[in-house]
Amino acid sequence: MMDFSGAVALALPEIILAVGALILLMVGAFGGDKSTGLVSVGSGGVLIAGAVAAAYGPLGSTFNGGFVADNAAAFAKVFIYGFSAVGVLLGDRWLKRMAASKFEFPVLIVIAALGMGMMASAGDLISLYIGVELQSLALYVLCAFRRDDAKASEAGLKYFVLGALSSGLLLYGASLIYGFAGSTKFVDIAAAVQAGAGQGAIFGVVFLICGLAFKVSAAPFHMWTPDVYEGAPTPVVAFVAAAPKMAAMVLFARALLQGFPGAVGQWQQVLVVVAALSMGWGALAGLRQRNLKRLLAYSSVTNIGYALLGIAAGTDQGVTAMLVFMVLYMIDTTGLFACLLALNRDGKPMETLADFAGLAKEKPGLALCITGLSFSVMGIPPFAGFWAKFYVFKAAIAAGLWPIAVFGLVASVVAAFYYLRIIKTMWFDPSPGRTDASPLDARGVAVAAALFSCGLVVLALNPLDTVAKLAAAAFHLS
Amino acid sequence: MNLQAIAFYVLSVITVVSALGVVSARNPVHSVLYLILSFFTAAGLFVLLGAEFLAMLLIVVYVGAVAVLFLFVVMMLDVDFGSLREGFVRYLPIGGVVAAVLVVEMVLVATAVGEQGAAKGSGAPDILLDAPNTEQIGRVLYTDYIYFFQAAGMVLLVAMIGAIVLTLRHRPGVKRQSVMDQVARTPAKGMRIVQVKTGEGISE
Amino acid sequence: MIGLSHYLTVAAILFTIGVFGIFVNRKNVIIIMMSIELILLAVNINLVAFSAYLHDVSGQIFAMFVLTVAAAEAAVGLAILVTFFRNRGDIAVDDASMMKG
Amino acid sequence: MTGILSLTTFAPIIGVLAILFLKLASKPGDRKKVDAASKWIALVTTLATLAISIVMVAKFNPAEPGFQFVESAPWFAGLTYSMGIDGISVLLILLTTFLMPLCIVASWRSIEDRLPEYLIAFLLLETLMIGVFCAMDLILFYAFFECGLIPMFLIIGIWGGKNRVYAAYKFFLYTLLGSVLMLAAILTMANIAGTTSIPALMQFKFAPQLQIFLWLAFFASFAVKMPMWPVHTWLPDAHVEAPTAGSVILAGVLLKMGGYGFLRFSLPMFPDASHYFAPLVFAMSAIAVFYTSLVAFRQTDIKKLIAYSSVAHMGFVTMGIFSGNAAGIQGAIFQMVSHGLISGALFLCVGVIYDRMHTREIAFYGGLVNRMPWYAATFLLFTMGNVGLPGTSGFVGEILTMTGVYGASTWTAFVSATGVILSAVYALSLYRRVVFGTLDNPKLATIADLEPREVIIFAPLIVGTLALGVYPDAVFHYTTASVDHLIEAWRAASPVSVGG
Amino acid sequence: MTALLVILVFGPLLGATVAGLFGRRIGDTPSRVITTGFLFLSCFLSWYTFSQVTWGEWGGQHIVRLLPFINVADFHSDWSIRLDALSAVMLVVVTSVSALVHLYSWGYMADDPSKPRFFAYLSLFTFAMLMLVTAADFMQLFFGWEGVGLASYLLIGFWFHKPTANAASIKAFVVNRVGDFGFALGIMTIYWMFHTIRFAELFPLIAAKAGTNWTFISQEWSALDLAAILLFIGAMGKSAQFFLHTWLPDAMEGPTPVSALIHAATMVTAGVYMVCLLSPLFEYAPAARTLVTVIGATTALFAATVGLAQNDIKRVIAYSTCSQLGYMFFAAGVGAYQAAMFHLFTHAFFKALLFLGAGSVINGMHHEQDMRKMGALWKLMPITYAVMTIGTIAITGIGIPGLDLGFAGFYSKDTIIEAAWAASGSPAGAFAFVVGVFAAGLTAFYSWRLVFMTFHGTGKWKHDDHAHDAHADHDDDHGHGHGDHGHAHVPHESPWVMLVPLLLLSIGAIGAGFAFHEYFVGEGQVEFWKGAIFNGPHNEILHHAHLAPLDIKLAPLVATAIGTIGAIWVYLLNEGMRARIAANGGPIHTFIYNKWFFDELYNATFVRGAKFLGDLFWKGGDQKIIDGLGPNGVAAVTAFAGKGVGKIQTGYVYHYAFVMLLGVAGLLSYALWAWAR
Repeated sequence: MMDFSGAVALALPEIILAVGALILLMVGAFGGDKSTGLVSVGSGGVLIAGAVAAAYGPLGSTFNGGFVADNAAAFAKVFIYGFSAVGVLLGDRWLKRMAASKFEFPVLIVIAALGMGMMASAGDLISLYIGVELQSLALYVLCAFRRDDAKASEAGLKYFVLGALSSGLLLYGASLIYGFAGSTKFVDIAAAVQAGAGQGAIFGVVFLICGLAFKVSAAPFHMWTPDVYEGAPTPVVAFVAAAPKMAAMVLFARALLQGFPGAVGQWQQVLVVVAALSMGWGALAGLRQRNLKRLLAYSSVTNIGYALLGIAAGTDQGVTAMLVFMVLYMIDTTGLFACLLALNRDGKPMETLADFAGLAKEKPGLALCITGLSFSVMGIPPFAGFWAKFYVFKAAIAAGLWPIAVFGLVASVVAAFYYLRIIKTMWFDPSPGRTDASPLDARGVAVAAALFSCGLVVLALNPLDTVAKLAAAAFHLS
Repeated sequence: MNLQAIAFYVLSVITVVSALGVVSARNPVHSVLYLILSFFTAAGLFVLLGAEFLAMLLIVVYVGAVAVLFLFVVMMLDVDFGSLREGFVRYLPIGGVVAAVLVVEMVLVATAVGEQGAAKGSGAPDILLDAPNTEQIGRVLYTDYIYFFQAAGMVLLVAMIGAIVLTLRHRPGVKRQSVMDQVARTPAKGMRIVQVKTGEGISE
Repeated sequence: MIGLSHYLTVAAILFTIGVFGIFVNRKNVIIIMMSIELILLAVNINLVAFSAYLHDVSGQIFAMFVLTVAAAEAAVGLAILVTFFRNRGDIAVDDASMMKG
Repeated sequence: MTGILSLTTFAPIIGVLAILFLKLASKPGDRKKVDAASKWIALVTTLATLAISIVMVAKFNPAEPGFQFVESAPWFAGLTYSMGIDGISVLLILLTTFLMPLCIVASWRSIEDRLPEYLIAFLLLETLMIGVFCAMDLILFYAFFECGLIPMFLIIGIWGGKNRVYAAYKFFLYTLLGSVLMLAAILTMANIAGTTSIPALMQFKFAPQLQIFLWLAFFASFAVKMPMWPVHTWLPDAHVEAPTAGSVILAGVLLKMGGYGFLRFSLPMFPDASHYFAPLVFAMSAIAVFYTSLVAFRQTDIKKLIAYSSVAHMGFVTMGIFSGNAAGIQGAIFQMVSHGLISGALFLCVGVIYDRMHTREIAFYGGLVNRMPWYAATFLLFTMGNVGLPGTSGFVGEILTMTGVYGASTWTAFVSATGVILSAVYALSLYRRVVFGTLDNPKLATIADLEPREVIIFAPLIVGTLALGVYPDAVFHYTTASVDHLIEAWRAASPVSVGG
Repeated sequence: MTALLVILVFGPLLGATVAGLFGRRIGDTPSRVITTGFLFLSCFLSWYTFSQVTWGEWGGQHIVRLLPFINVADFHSDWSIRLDALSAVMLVVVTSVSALVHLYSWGYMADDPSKPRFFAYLSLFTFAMLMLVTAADFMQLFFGWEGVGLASYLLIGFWFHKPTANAASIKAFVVNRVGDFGFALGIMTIYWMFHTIRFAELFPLIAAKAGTNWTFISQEWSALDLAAILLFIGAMGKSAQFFLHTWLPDAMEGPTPVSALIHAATMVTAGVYMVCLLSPLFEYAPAARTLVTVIGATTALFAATVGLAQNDIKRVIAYSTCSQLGYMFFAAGVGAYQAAMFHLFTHAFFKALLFLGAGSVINGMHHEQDMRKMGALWKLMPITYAVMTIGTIAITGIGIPGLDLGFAGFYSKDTIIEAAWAASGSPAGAFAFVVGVFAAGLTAFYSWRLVFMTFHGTGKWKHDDHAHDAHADHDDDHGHGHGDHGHAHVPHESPWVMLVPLLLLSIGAIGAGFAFHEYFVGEGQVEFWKGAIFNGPHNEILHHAHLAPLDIKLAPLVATAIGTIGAIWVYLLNEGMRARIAANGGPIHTFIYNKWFFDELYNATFVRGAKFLGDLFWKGGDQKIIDGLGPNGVAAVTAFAGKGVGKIQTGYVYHYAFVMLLGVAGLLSYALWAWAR
């Protein structure tokens, strides 16, 4: 039997989140919506406590191998919880402004974060599945959270239906893997694959990749992304676009690299196709978008393609690259959504490109943030996005994937066009009317993200590199 | 062909046919009923495999809860079912082709896994290996799998919260009895004694 | 003799029917959800069959969790469907295309 | 003197911060005051940068072929923040810092909209341009190189002409496409050599087969930047739409980055491939000279004409570089510096009349000499420089690059020598149509000659053009050691067959 | 000596700078005084230098290095002053004519508002020419070469209001640039052949390369011939030789003093000078020399024929110049460089005289240049008439062969023709000899024709409203209206400031040949040239020329006499005949009147060709092909693809599911396929 206290120590972040969520739920249930503020603050606190616990917690594996607390998990969790806290902040303020405060919102984020933490720590197909589902269900609800909004409920419905389908694919793959390897634990699966009993289990991997590709919104499983990004409330999207992607990518890496380290050659081929499709599709489809949220959705598709290259490399360097990429990408995308959140005209959110015309004159600060973040996502040095790409493409090329790297770089040029169009609209076009005052929270997040992406990143890369390397080392790759 | 095989074929044919019924029935209520049938026969398959606890669970959870929930929603949402069936036939061919490709591949894969996987060579399911199925599950569920168990609890919690958040409505303007308030009411809160000066009245 | 492959084949067919049900169905979201349940059922058959042939109970445990989660999923899904219905007065899939492109 | 490179590079940032602070601290009503103060801040900053760079040049030891003033600090992921200059880069830095104050003064009146932002963009651009020439780490170089697109994109897009959006997009995406391929090559090199340090990579021998790919990838970037035929079409559009100072910087410095890249990377790092591809470069360069000169001849827009002539002149640079001999390479460097002065000055000349009349149509003008004799004289001088008249710096670069390429390919020299004729054709016909003749257009009746501010802009350029034309050794003094070093390495690599 | 030479060469530059930059501030007269003063100083120093080099202590060759110019690897050049007999002769020619032209311009340009500019240009030109003749290496030579081109461009286009002047100036520059195209390639060839471009280092190396081959534009060439031919193309451009001559007549759009200085006496002779300077090269380049001979002779003939039919007084002289330059070239071509230089020397005097005389006529005629509107001017402009006649006698080369007594042209031209006779062993030499004699007759004809039409016959200016159109042109330009003159329509003699230079030049035209022929081409030539001109070991052409029999020596004189008599017959005795010839035309007249249709030919081919190609490259190449297939095409394709991809995003959830499942099926199939491999 396992050592109970040891297990608790290892799973402390999850326990903090789970218990915290329950307590906050109670507070909310008894305090009603009036207590939303308190619940939000509590949620933030819980998340930050979870992040701290993850950062400083012991390393090991427990719950019969179902839970792995290694550096990669810790790395992922720190950022997942951190960005979830940002999500709580943005969402809470936003709901308050909408006069629709609901205490369930922060609680759902905490639970979603719990699911993501489970994903990051999954050492077993079952914990993988439950983690994914815990996260997904919370996100479905969050997307449809504004239940009076037709778009939001449509987004929630689409997200749900396709998400359920992807769960089905994932599960089917998991079942095949289980059937082949005779175990649901990654360690055992790896051993079975290492034993070299043919390629059968890897069919399951294809399904698994499909299922996970949905979660990270990689093409062609990204179809939900633009609609959900457009329909769901902006703060929710800000959250959905960042932390869950990180969790899913780490899970992706863990499932493939810990579960199938001996079959890199096989799944790499599939993953490369998915990555290429994502990069190309995201870049092309973004071209004609006029809605910024949709545009960012396609942008995320492209970027996930890049991140997948890091995993596809199948090397230590690749995982490091993927982790750094995801962190930097999360910052960029959160910043961009915070900018969107900060911008309203006549009480309506500014979402279409035309809304942004002449923004540089009216809100130079925010326009500057959007500009900087756009250039960052575009991958122009010295901004964060460039370093992100630098990492993944370097890793991909080192792994011999240079054709796909070149393809990705060319795709990034195509994608650059639509970011440029945002910038162009803001700076070159005349303004149609006055914008509303921008809320402090969103502006703060936007400015912070922009400052980081466009300046501080140069300093931050040093520690980030070190930490990401440590994290990647957890996968024990060459 | 032994009895087990007959049972298998009968059950699986019914499962598949009723599954087809689910997706092709004109009336969603029928679909739900087909679904229930499908679950029942699948439960039979579980029994054949010696997983009687799961078979029971399938019936209890799915038939008893999920399917009924579906039925409930189908009935609750006042949908014009007639129009909902349009277009089904139009998309049948292309859907059929893709489905055919998929099924061929999956069967191939499944067969391959069945023949090459970890289970290869092991005989028929050894029913009642050393303990009843239920007991086997019970032994590990709260020990080895406690983590998943708890996590599943969280999943259900999310479902609960989600359902409430999304569907529970406090209609404004509807007066509700608040027992707590009534009980908590005290004379001190209930009334106020004011000194009224003559000729001035109460102006509030 | 009924072997593992037989069960897997049934599961594969069920899975495909579920998949087929999703994209061939143009009108009704509920049917789509039911198709998903079919997919999960197929997975469960797979898991249980493997579990049985592997003489390993974890497959059944997995299936059990799948059942649990599927139930939760159904609850959430139907809740979303209800809000959707309230907003739109219909659940035809064709209507759910405010956002596209 | 360690640190002077970072100081030169980042000095303009101080100005950026000052203007930003000023803008943030000011009230909305103070726009005029802020604008005026910003201008002075920008001017002082650029002049200070110029002063620093002059100190740097003064301390530079021309006899030393390697990198000087080297700074190095470890960064992350094996990268270093590493700077250093040699004889090839030192003059380009000086050119940059020299042109920048002129650009600020040139924009003194012509820019009214969002002036502080404009100045910030220019100061940032200065930092990035200097950084490109200073960087001794491949990634650092790339960062500066690529980031330079941003301010230029904004300058063209915000303060540009009618069709500015198209031009800005074209400029940005075209150059970006070239650059990403270079990035792929850089990453490959980093992986194979295990370092991104430029001096280390110069010593590293890449396999010839690999060199081919790497060379092509770098070429994609630099050829677009130069720009070489047939990837030159972004340049006329960008020039036409950019504000005057933007054109000056674009022609004066940004185009030079391509040539600098060839000298810094293609030649020393991939000598075998450079040998292998030299005929390709020669062909493209020679076509550029002939083709774009003829195209320039037919232009109706002054700026477009000058832009096309820039392409032709850059053709001389590329052919000189790949000639692989001292005359060619020295000539190419000289041509870069000289073209920086002359084409910059020509764009300023266009700016003078554009500021007054707001059109660049050649047909609109005519007979300007009647009212603007000093302007006519100035314009004539730079036209002659553009034509490559001996005594102006334009001549030295042209004759040396042609001489150099003669040693490698007489055909190229032959075809490019037609540029001698054609440049006279288009430049003089432009000058004639704009300056000579009678002043027929009534709108021109009151056009004023150069004002003192404009004289201040042109004076240093005139002095520079003539001084370098008469005493070009001033440039060779700095470049010789480094170029000789480069040529040794080039000679060491024989034109091995890389096919098969 | 250094200081003296520096003042000599750079004095005019100083003058030009002062007049050019500060002319408006300091006023017209100071500008004129400064520039003219510097020129006379230079002139004085030149004669002094010449005397020192020829008879004095200096002797031999001096190279004064002033400043390094271009120094890259073994490509060395300096700013320097090379002084030898050749350059000393040129210094004298250039500064003398230039000084006189400066002085002359005081009068000729008296009414022009842009005097400082004019004088600045003139001095600038002189400076460039001096740089050219004192160059010690090809780079400085090229500097001077293009510098004079620039000055020529500026001066031809001096009256920038006139579209014709602007066109002519561009034409001059561009055609010269065509020559420079070859010249530059020639310099490069020299550099790569010998790894030096300094004359002093180059010349000793040449002999060793004789007979070797050189690959140029994928062809094998005789090395030295190739270099010489390329360099000669430059000379053709500068000296307006056949094929590249078209700019010279048009250059007459410039003020007449400019024509005298640049387009007669100095700049156009730079090509001849260059060939003579490079005699060490040409001596080893027989094919090149043949080309020089043929081109020279052809030009001599061609220009003379065209000169027969022109009516513009300056154009006649321009074609005459062209023709005389042809003489110089074929002289050089047959190896008589000394003769070429001698003719260059004498020609400078009498051609400048003719031009300035023509300028005087034009000035007197209120800027009328059409000879058909002149006539009978001899009485009104006696001094001009006298000097023009002297110039005409000089150019026609009248003299007494037996006594060796005659005007300047007699000595130089006859030497050339004799040299051609001496070389007539080769077809080119024979051709040159025949052309030389024949063209001498033509020269006499058109030269006298000019004098007769201008000064004799009836005065057409009396009756018609002469030159009104021309006046209308000029009035606004430089204020030289007839209103300024009291005697409105009556031609008048020019002021003394113009006549003095004419008289000085006529001294040269009369005596230069007599005084110097011994030194240039006679017995004293070896001592005189001091090796500045190289004659190959087998080149004894001058010696043979001196041995020419009397009938050969008489031949040009006879031709001249025939030409003269013809001119008298047509223009003095039968005045109406000219008009009849012109009216009846006939193909020959039309052909020569239209200058052999060269302008039309070039216009149709090169000018239109360039425009066509320019448009083709721009609109077809750049816009359609490069932009169309490149950025715009890619953008369109990308946008199209984006649209296509966007169409998949229908918004229908079953489509999304379908795509996902296609993805699954596709990936599965791909995986099966990929792994099966």
